[in-house]
Amino acid sequence: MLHIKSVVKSLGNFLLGPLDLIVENEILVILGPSGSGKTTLINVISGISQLDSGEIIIGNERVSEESIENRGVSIVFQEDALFPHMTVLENIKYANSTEEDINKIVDIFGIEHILDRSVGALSGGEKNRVELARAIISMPKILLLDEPLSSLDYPVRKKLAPDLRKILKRVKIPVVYVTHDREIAWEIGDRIAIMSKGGICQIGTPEDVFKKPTTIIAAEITGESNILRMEMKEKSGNERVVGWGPYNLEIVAEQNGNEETIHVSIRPDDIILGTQGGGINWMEGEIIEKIFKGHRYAVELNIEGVEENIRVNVPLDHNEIKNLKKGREIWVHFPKKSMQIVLDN
Amino acid sequence: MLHIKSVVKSLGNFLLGPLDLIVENEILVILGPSGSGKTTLINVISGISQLDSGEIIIGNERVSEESIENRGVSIVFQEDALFPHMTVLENIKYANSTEEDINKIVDIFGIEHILDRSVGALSGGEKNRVELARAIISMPKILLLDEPLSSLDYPVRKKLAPDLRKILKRVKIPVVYVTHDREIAWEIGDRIAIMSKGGICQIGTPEDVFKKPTTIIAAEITGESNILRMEMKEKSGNERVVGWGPYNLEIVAEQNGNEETIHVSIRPDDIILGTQGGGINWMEGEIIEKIFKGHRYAVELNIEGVEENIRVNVPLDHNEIKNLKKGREIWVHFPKKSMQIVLDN
Amino acid sequence: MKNKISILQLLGGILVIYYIAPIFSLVFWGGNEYGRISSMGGGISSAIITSMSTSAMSVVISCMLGIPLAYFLSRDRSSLKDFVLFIVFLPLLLPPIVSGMVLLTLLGPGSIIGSLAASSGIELTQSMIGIILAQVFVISPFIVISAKVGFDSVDEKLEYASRSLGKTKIQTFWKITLPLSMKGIIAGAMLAFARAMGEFGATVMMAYYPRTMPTQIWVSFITGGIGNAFQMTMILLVSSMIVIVLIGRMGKEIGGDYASY
Amino acid sequence: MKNKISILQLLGGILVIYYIAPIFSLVFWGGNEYGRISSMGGGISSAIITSMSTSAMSVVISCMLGIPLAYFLSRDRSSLKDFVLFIVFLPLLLPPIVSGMVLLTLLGPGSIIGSLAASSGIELTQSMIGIILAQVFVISPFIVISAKVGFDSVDEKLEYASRSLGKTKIQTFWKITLPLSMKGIIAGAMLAFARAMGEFGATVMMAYYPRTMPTQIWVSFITGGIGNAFQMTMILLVSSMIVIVLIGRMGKEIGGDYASY
Repeated sequence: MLHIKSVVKSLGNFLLGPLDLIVENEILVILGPSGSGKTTLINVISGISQLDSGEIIIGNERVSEESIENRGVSIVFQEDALFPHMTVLENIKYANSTEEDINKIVDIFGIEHILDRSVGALSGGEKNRVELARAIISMPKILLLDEPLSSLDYPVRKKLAPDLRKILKRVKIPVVYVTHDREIAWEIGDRIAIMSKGGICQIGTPEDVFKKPTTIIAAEITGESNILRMEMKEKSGNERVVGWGPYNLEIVAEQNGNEETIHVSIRPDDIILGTQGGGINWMEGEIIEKIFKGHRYAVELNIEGVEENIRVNVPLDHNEIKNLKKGREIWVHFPKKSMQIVLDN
Repeated sequence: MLHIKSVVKSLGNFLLGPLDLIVENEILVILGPSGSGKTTLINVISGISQLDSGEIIIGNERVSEESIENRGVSIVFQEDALFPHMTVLENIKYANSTEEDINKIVDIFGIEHILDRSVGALSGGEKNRVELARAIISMPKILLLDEPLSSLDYPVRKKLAPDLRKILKRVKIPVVYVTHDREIAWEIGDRIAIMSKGGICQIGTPEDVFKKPTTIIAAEITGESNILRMEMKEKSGNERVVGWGPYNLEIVAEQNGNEETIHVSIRPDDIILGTQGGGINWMEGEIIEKIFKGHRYAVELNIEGVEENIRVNVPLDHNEIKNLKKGREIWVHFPKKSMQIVLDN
Repeated sequence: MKNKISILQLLGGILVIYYIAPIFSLVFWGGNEYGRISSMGGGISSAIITSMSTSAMSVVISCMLGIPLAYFLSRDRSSLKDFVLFIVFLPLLLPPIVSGMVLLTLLGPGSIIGSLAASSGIELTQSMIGIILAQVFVISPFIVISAKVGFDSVDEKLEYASRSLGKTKIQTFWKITLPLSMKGIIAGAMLAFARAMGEFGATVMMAYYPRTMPTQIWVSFITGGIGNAFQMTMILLVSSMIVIVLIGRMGKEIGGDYASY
Repeated sequence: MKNKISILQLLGGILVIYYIAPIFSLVFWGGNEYGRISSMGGGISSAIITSMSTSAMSVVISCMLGIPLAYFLSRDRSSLKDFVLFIVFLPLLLPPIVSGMVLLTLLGPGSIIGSLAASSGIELTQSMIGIILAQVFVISPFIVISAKVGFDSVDEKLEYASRSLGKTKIQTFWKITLPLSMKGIIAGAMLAFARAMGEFGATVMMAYYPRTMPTQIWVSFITGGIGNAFQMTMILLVSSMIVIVLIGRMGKEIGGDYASY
């Protein structure tokens, strides 16, 4: 178990924390844009950087003052950190390990055939496996992964991610996995923590953070999203009426957005277009543009009097797909449950 | 107009061509994996590399023997190639250009406010605009773009792509745009040429190459795809019956796959799951895994007796989504028009 | 563990002290044994003038010949390049006294070139020309190498971009490549100037007269000991240190450190 | 345009020829004027022994003192580092003759340290020790700098990885950092050895006796001209060239070129 208590670390202009976090026997993905402090967090947990204040507890020990080698953490870095003057086997044996452990790990990772190779002769994916094997065989109490797949090409990365999750679940070590790539986050994480500007603004299962982002940054980093500025018009319980000028939208408020102007997030996939509409959360808009995007068309809509255009994803097999042309007026539906009030930070 | 005739260029083990290609007044995107020869193609068109054989015609002139400065091409490179010892304005003025042209270009690109800045003080997106402005103001007969957005962060890249297309359409110069990123390809290209192993294996509109990839590589680079090995069972006209053992699938053959064993590509988005099925192209399968992927669930299916698992994307709002659990038997439909015979190369 | 690190620090510290102590010691010596310092009057200023003028000339000649060579070494991709690079390193690693000897066999009074020059009234040894010939041999590799490093640091993409904007190779060299390598070249030239000012072995063999500052120090020393050579040494020491500081600043400005030289 | 490039090639070519011609000329001189070459018998072998043994000793001492300093310079992030780096460059850029002078004021017969040593029976000048003291001052910066470059090239991530696998700082240094920097350090040591063999200015001031190879060449030359110094020069030239070739190979193997030194 990893317990981070009120941790603060300043680096020039950047401030990490105050941060509290508990990682049980699970894979926690820290998802955040570059510059949000993900690597700094890894560094303070591992002891590469010293804390300004707060406490880090690994297992049952306070390790905040310990040096790297005494913390019981293993790190897998973003770029390859295999020892280039050793073979694969020598790298794995570097941490004092028994013959038995080595055989077991070699088996889990399927790297028997490359044990005698020099590190330089490995492919990107192989390097990754060996590095992970080396990190795991040292029996750390916690495993820190700093975007270990990011140096791989996109297709390779996509292929490796599910395997990586299987292995990580199999070794049963608490894992902190840092990335800016949401596709990887969905694939790997038991829970996902959204990091932004040195703090964690949301934490939950992949489904939760995708469906109910609580901040603008969480909405943006978990997927394309329309972030729409609206007026707050009515409140009752957790029901809200929001909207622009004459247009009203009913939504469910999961959190307080008490100001008069709020931001509402809705995914382009969740907005529905129809040739006929009307009723709650339906309004008319004009198609500004339709762009082919591979698995779908991206349609940009303008609703009269609304400043921001609205992006809608339309599946390729939509009935009306041929008629969705620039300039056409069409009905737009914003499903109540797909909208979230998101906070500035 | 750019006309590439039987161009051949060898580089060590790599062979580009023989290649024929005509680029009219359009944006042609060359989409290919790294190592497919995209940059080599840019280099031979621009004169950075010399041809082994063949001809390059730009406008009406054969330029194969000309040096870079006499070909009438402008290149925008993958990484920033602005002159660091000059301001933005000096960079733009570097090509002999009139006051009038400069004002026009500055206006199109919206870079008036940064003209006096030094290059080092620009953001990635600004650098990109300035470089493009500099390339366009020299009035090239053809504009070569070598993954100009690839150095930008993913969100910035996504935002810039539509603007880039608008500008490129506005200046009306034939454009060759090289990338490995299909998202960018859909967004930018009038036509897309799929490049693989030094050759162009398919060329067509974005919709065409996405919906009807002709080779395995084209199927993979244009999107996730199930590439399934099947037996050829019956032919009549362009109708085919293919399948595995007892299972039959009817498909339409757009091209010859005359061998006994063929590859069929189908997108995970196009496969349909149902609680009841039967009839043509329906069969039963077992759910092996369901993974949350943000906008959708990825379901992996096994059909008894079929070696490869089949990946299906299921939208988040699918009726049965809660019941799609590991181990469940479910009906699977392969729509006739969504399947393509793809060739080895 | 703490203890072991301290031993390492001690070893490193000894070396640092060994580098500075002698320099302080010279200054201290001058203060202490003021009476033993003898002035050499005219000898000093003529040695300074000889050293300054020959060194400046050598740097100019080395730049004229060395910069084109550096550009070739930076841009050529043939195997010839490796061979030429090897040759450039010869004078750099040759003992100065050997450099002097080999130059003498080529240009000395007994040699074909030496006698031909002498018959046209040009003295290749025991003359300013002799000093310059020795200095160019010894210092020009520094200029070649720092200019090469400078040219190497200019991304070829920038040159291609310039040419795709319609400029010729030559225009591109003057407007892009050279300006972007300039700081490296200047730093190299300053380093070379300092070396030329201090060069002793090769120079003294080619030209015992006219006396450069190092030769003057040597002669003063063997004829009258430390006191006799003190003034000249102080002047050369101070001027060397000024150049070191300047190069250091330069190095910081161009983002490198001394280790690039 | 073609023409302009040819002029540049010509200028560069002149320099390349100026680097090799003297070396061929020495060999040619030897073949031609065989009669004027005089053998110095015992003088040669004793100079070789003196040079080899002092140079080897200087390299060993420089490594012992210089490698810890280099590690400090590579890993330290304080402002002290810049200052120490400046000091390391002092002896590197000081004219050799000035180095000799400043060392004499610190260690010479009249100095405090020199007299103290002499009273314990140790001669710091005119002795092997004197030669080594001069050589260490001149060559150790090369070792410090190449070791620093070597240490710099070792990604700190590798050290963190090693420590996260449970190894201490010291274990990490011996198992990761040092092995990965070894080639750079060896190349630096070879370079330093070559410099020590050829060092003249500082050595000759600290110790006219026992004679090193460069001193022997100098003495032979002033007493008997080129012919008298020919044999020793050839030996020193050949051994220098061997070292250059070895460093060149080394450089290729470690992926750099000469310009890193």
